[in-house]
Amino acid sequence: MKGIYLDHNATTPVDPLVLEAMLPFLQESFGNASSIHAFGREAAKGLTTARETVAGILGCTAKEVLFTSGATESDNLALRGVVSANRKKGNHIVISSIEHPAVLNTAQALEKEGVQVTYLPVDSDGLVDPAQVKAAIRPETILVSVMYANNETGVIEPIAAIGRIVREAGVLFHTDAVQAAGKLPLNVDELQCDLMSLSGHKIYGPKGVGVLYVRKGVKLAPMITGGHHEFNKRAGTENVPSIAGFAKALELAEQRRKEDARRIGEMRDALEKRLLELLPQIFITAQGAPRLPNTSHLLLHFIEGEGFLMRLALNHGIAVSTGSACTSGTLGTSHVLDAMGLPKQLANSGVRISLGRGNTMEEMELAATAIAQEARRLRDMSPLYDNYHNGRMAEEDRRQYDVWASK
Amino acid sequence: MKGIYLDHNATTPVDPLVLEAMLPFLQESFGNASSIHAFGREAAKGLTTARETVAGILGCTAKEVLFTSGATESDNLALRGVVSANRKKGNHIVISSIEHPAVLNTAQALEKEGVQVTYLPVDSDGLVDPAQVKAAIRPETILVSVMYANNETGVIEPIAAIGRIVREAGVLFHTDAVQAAGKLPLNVDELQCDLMSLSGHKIYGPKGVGVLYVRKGVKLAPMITGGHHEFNKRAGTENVPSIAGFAKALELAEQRRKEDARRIGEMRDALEKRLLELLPQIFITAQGAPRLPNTSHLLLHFIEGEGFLMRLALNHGIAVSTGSACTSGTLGTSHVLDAMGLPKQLANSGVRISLGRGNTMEEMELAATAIAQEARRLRDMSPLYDNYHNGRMAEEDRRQYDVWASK
Amino acid sequence: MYSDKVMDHFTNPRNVGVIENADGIGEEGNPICGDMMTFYIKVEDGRLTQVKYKTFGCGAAIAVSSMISEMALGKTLSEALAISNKSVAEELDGLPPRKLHCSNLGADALHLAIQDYLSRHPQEAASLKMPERSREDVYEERFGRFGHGPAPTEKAD
Amino acid sequence: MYSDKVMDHFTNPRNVGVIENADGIGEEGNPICGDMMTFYIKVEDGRLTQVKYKTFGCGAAIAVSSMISEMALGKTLSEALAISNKSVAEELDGLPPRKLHCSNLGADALHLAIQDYLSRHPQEAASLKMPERSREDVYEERFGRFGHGPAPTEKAD
Ligand SMILES: Cc1ncc(COP(=O)(O)O)c(C=O)c1O
Ligand SMILES: Cc1ncc(COP(=O)(O)O)c(C=O)c1O
Ligand code: FES
Ligand code: FES
Repeated sequence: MKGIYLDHNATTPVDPLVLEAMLPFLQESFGNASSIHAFGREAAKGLTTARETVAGILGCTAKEVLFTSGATESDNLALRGVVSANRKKGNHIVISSIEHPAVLNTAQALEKEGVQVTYLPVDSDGLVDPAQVKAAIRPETILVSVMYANNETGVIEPIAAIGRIVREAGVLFHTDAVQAAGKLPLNVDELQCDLMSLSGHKIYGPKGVGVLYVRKGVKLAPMITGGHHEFNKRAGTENVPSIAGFAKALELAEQRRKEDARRIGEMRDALEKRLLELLPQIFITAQGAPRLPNTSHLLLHFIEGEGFLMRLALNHGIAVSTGSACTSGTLGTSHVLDAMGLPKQLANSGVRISLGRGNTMEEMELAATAIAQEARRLRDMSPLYDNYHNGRMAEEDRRQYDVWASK
Repeated sequence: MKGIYLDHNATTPVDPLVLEAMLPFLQESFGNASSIHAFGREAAKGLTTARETVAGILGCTAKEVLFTSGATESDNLALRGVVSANRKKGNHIVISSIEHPAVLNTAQALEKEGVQVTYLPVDSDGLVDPAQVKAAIRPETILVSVMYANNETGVIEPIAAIGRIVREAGVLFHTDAVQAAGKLPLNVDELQCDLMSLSGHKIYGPKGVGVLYVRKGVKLAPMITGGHHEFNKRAGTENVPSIAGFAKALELAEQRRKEDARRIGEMRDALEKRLLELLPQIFITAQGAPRLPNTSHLLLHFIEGEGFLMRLALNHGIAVSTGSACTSGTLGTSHVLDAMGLPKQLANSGVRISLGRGNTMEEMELAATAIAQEARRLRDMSPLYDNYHNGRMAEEDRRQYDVWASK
Repeated sequence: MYSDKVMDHFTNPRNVGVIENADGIGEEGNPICGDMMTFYIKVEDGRLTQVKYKTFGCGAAIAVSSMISEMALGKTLSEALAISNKSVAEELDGLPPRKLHCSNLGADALHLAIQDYLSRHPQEAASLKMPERSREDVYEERFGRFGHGPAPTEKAD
Repeated sequence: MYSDKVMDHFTNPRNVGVIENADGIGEEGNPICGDMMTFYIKVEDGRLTQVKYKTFGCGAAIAVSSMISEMALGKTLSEALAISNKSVAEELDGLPPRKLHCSNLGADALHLAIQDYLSRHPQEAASLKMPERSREDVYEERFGRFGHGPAPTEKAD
């Protein structure tokens, strides 16, 4: 694919070194890791090595690393597995209201089955307040789940602080670290978490593979039963090629983390600066909070996100994404922006730009120019833009545009 | 890996054409199939094409094909998904007693949650009797699950006959067709099944990808929730490279099915014939039933399976497998051989030889000689062999060896 | 996912703009997706001699408003009122199921503009033959409004 | 999964065989895994001058019987009775958790062979100093019998 790819929070290309780590297990060393013979032993060795690599990076033991089919499964297993194994202890879980659908929709499904769920609010930057976590915990609470970094806005939650509080309360703590991996430290002791989800395809690894870290002693019921794989917590023939690829990707992510963060952060900042110069009446979301260095979430006032990103893709070959109504199956505005208190029409103007290793400073200038150009064209045809300027917009709506505007 | 690989029912090497079909999606076309931009569209196209290919082979529509992380998940989703979506209709399921652990252990887990399960017996060849299926169905039965072909013995169940009965009773019918794929026809209408599980890595495709066919109208609750993937029945970013690989593998499997069956069946028959010449007192399991052309399950009397297969691997580089006590986590004998009525010590002598596309007739001769040689050595050190011949064995035990002996 | 015709109207929307002294203005917003359209019309001798619009909405919404402006231009009021979401979608060679509501938005905004005109021209309104609508059309406009069936696209992470 | 020493004894088991006029024979089977061992001994002056065996069992079982035959040879009866599953496993540089019961099988079969001998030599039996066993040994022999912990291998499909 030609073009400028600025959608790394959706997925990343596979690093050639990762592919190289996978190929042996897709070719000669194809055995089933459970087989006793040499073909199996060789695959098992790959599996063990991968598990140890991941454990080394998370600062845990190999037995605490479960491989899954991706972070959606990891998130499901964390919630469903803990809930079903700890029914005796209680029936209440706490999640933030900006979790990924893999956590949010799972919590809602559990709610239908009778589990009580508290949805923690966030402030206008999208931050969870540790004090509110504390207040939400009850005697029957068995799990708190707050994501490390949000996929839409890039906002970084105070996980270690939340972890401390949750642990003091004797409750299990899960964090979805999918977007944090490769950008933030992942040591599970420092983060004070008991469970952590990771995904391969967000860190230049393969799709269809993830990890659930499960601290020793945590009671977790399997969701997928069958053979005795993954310490009896996740049945299914081990996907050794992808697991080896995952481990390599995480290893590279960790090695390059600081340098990547610096370089990519510079590009992101340059892009934002340029956009603020080129376009009046835009807003950089969550700018008051710590953010992932690669993510820029913007409100392009008066412009609807889907139409914008389609034009950007068609006319400029630039790939960005939106949390707007029209790209989701539900048509509702992004639950993340909703939770931050954004009015619907502003939320509809959300555009997410997420950078990655392959981007260059030149691409930032090209992207900024293209974004400004398409934004101007769409404003030209926007009734909201007209109404804002000709006074036909309700005062309250008008005021919202001024409140949510970068200075 | 050098050596002779005769363990294709455990896993198969990835066909180079399959890898070739995967690589574009691991390289340039890495996008997220849910993304609107061109990177996403390209991945989505790969996904759609793969789904249509699979649908074409199963004789169903694309919307009836769900991609999963493997057949273990497919089997779990079939059982758990149908049970949880049809609680109003009933609470009883019927499975055969020779199902793969992915079905068997899942049924047992459901039993603990209050679901009623009937385990159908099999005859001494491992066959399920359709009349017994009929007898097992009650008004509150919601699902019958019988595998198409058994992974240990290769025995082929009368799926179409069972399907007809189950359908007449207005009950859903699931079949685990993992071992049948590439060896037997998979048309879901001819098989009269409502759900069918398939796995990539048994048909020269990648590990970590499978299919669950779900007939239109079947109520199925998702097991993994999150985004709106796979028609809202299986959340998680689509593993497009592996899905493309799966489709290619199934396509090749179907194209080569008849020729493979003929060629591999000839090798299998030659191997069995040679073994019967070389070794007295062995038994070919399920010889009275239709069997997969690639599978030979033998009882090597007086010899314990694990020790045997380790010696075969170490001394001859030949990979086979065993359903014996010592290779499973539970130490019990194979539930499949148990169900066929095999006495424990005979079941402990079970060895499975499963051939594949890459094998040659020369390898059969080498394998037969090696098997006979190691079998003789182990009989020389077997107390059972001594006891059988010196009269120290109980009459009843002795008689069993004579009953289960190929003529 | 979109037809070539949708893509064409989306990338090159016709008749975008505002009519300064419009004879009728119709504005419609979708309460669920938050999208919005404003149609402006000029009427002469019972015919639409000018149709312009502004759209805040997805790709489909933009294509729909452009398509409608072409379909309505030169039509009698009665003919223009007969333009339904279904006929727009058909003219665009189809829309994905979950995007059908976008065509509603357009048809509704156009109809509102005509009604705005008629409200200030009661005589014309009285003599106007309202178009007959099939049950199917009405059903679709009411119940197909927000689309249905599985969504072909989704937030990609 | 197996140590080099296990693999060595497994591939080249020492002292396999039967003693025709054995002074003691001990046969032990594992009711769960169905495996079986028979030990044959010759005793002279209270010492084991010959130790042979036959084994129907897994790789570990074969290695264990071979190891035990080496350990027992030349030992006094009392010393041989002190050979525990634990000492065999240690001598083999460890066994996987779920294979610990295989060492039991071997130690038990050897002890049964000695007891067989003693049952026909009551005087010797009376004067024999039975080895003291640590609580740990006894516990392991009883409760660790069938192994525990997650299984490192599994049927591979
Ligand atoms: C924060 C977050 N959690 C979970 C997931 C789901 O991971 P996967 O795509 O591996 O199922 C994603 C991305 O899709 C994500 O961004
Ligand atoms: C009959 C049968 N069903 C299910 C499975 C499980 O499939 P997977 O390895 O894809 O989880 C296997 C093999 O492992 C099998 O042989
Ligand atoms: S107008 Fe709302 S999604 Fe198209
Ligand atoms: S002796 Fe039974 S498993 Fe080893």
